Amino acid sequence: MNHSLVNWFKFASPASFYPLAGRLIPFFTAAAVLLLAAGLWLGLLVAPTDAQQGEGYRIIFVHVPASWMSMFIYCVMAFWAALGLSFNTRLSGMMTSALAPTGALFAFLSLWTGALWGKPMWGAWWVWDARLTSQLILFFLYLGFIALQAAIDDPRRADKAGAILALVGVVNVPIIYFSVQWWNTLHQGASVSMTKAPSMAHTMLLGMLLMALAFWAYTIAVALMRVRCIILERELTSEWVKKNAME
Amino acid sequence: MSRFLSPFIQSVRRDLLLAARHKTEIVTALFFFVIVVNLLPLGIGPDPDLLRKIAPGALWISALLATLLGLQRLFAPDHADGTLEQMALSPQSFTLLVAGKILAHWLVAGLPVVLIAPVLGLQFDLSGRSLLILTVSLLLGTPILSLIGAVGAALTLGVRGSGALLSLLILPLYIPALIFGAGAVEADLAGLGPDGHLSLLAALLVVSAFFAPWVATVALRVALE
Amino acid sequence: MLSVSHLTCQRGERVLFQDLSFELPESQWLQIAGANGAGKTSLLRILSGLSEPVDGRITWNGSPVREDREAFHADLLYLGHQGALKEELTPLENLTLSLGMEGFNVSEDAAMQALHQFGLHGREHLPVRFLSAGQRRRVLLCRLLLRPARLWILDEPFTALDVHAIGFLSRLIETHLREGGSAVLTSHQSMTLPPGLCVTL
Amino acid sequence: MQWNSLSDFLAMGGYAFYVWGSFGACALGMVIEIVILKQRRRAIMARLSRKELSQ
Repeated sequence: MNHSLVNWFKFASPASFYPLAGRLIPFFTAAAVLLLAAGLWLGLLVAPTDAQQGEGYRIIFVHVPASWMSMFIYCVMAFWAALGLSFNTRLSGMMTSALAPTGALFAFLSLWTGALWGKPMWGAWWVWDARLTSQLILFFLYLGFIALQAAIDDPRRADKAGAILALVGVVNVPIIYFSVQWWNTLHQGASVSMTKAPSMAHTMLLGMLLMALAFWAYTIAVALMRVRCIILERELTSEWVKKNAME
Repeated sequence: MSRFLSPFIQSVRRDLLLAARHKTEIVTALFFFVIVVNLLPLGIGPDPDLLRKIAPGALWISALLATLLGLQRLFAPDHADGTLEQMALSPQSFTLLVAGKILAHWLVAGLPVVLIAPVLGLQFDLSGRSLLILTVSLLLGTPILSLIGAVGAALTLGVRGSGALLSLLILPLYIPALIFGAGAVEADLAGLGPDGHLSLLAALLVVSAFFAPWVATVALRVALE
Repeated sequence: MLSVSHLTCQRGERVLFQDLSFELPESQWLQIAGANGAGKTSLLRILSGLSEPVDGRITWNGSPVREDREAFHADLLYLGHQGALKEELTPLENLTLSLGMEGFNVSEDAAMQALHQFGLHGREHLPVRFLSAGQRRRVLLCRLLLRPARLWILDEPFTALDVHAIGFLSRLIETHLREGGSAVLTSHQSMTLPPGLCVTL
Repeated sequence: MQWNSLSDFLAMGGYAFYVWGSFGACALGMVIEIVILKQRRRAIMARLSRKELSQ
């Protein structure tokens, strides 16, 4: 085993990751606050009114970043899950479960803001479009993951079962998306063309990007906070917790 | 080759023999399927045009629910009496034994549904051609339900409230099979031909037959720890 | 040879045993002693490769048991304290089917003979749910006669057996040891076996 | 700056309910998540100090 691998495994142990996470949280929190302020300022105050959608389009500044994050977080969970199953590191499972509630929150927010956007623009809270449907299913996958982990008492088993489910889910999401799209073209239901994005002004694009980065920093900060809680809960009896955790 | 397959065949034989000693369970699942299918016209109305339209979806969703009913008992009894442990300790491939159990589950829970579906299709006034396509889609699709369901059954084995949890985990994963299966008949009626849907369903079957027993085995080993 | 080094087992927040090491050479048997809840069954499940220890290594003839499972399981016969019998099937069906799934095709005659040796005349075709606890145990123990294995791991093998069956089983274990096999047992009964190794948890 | 007055800004060109409903839900969701996490941490710390005292 070479030196860098040893080093890596050192940080993969909960005891050494706990203080590292503690040092990273303020950094990501500050980043989230600054980016959020800049993104909101650009999105709500500076960006021009859209020619077709008026001011209603401003929902895009939370809707699109929330949707991106919900999908991205599931992929990150699958990454940790694969790592946990192949190297049997305890931290991976904790990271997977730390990310899930935030991912579920973003999936829910994406649906919620999507409905609020859809009502004034298409005249319906919900249409059976491929993206909306897959997003809803992604939300169900998050709920399933959280429910499965909550139902299993032994943390090691909960981690492994959750990891398997996350990997099965990540393989299935594209298949589900494809099948719903296929279904949609056959039925020619609500003809909503979301691909035809209004030619976006640079300020809009920049605003959206800043909001996405803000959500990203927020996710990292919150996930680190949660993983610290999970580490403490699981290792409450160990020596290092007694010595070091009570700052 | 036969030596390699013999544990698989023994596993199928054992589960079929056990099912034969529990005839009521098979009949209950089948009866559940028939009742759910028959409830739909009562809830929606007897308009033949409407019924013809919803028939594939109705039969497919009922098949999905009927499969779910049997899945909870796929591994649970073997887990409870310790025989699953013995299978996990077999010098033969545990995955093959699990695959055998899944096949047996389909033969007991899926195949009867496929066989009775054309009769129920008649109640929905489907044409002969639609009936044939529907039956083929169920024949290709119900094994997928057993295969993916086995992963869920293995993940929730011995867990509190496993029944409801199993539905929550598995039903979203059933969506592609439902769409391609029920869609085949509608595509045919729309003049597109059922081939596209049926070949996608077949592809889904091949992929899940390849991966699902293996994933279920990994999940079972986790559950046995 | 089964060799165990620095084994640690944890259930929930409680550590059951720590840094356990021993070796079990051929023709030897090992008794695992300990109070209720000390982790005897957990240890057996770890030795068989069913559970994973928190820490430590188990090797069989030099290779880790959870890596080449199938090779290890070919040498292993594990009887847990659960019945591992199907209530709906007869003893004969139970034996032939479960051994068949493990790749040992046992003829009905051989299975019948094993059942007779364990004193189960006339019960061969009765569903297992009609048998008493001791009789079920004996059906399970017939596997010792029918399935060749070099390492036996038996959890409380003498429970529910009468004097005759205990004697028969003890002789069976002795023969197994003489032929170069090895065995790991947990038991509360006083045993009539030749002296073996002992690990107390 | 796009807006002439605060009331203009709040009205969002007639889309106030939809726009503020979206932004509000996001803010609420994030604040609730953080509050829950803080409470969880406080509960763990309380458990830890109880342990400390009992020893």
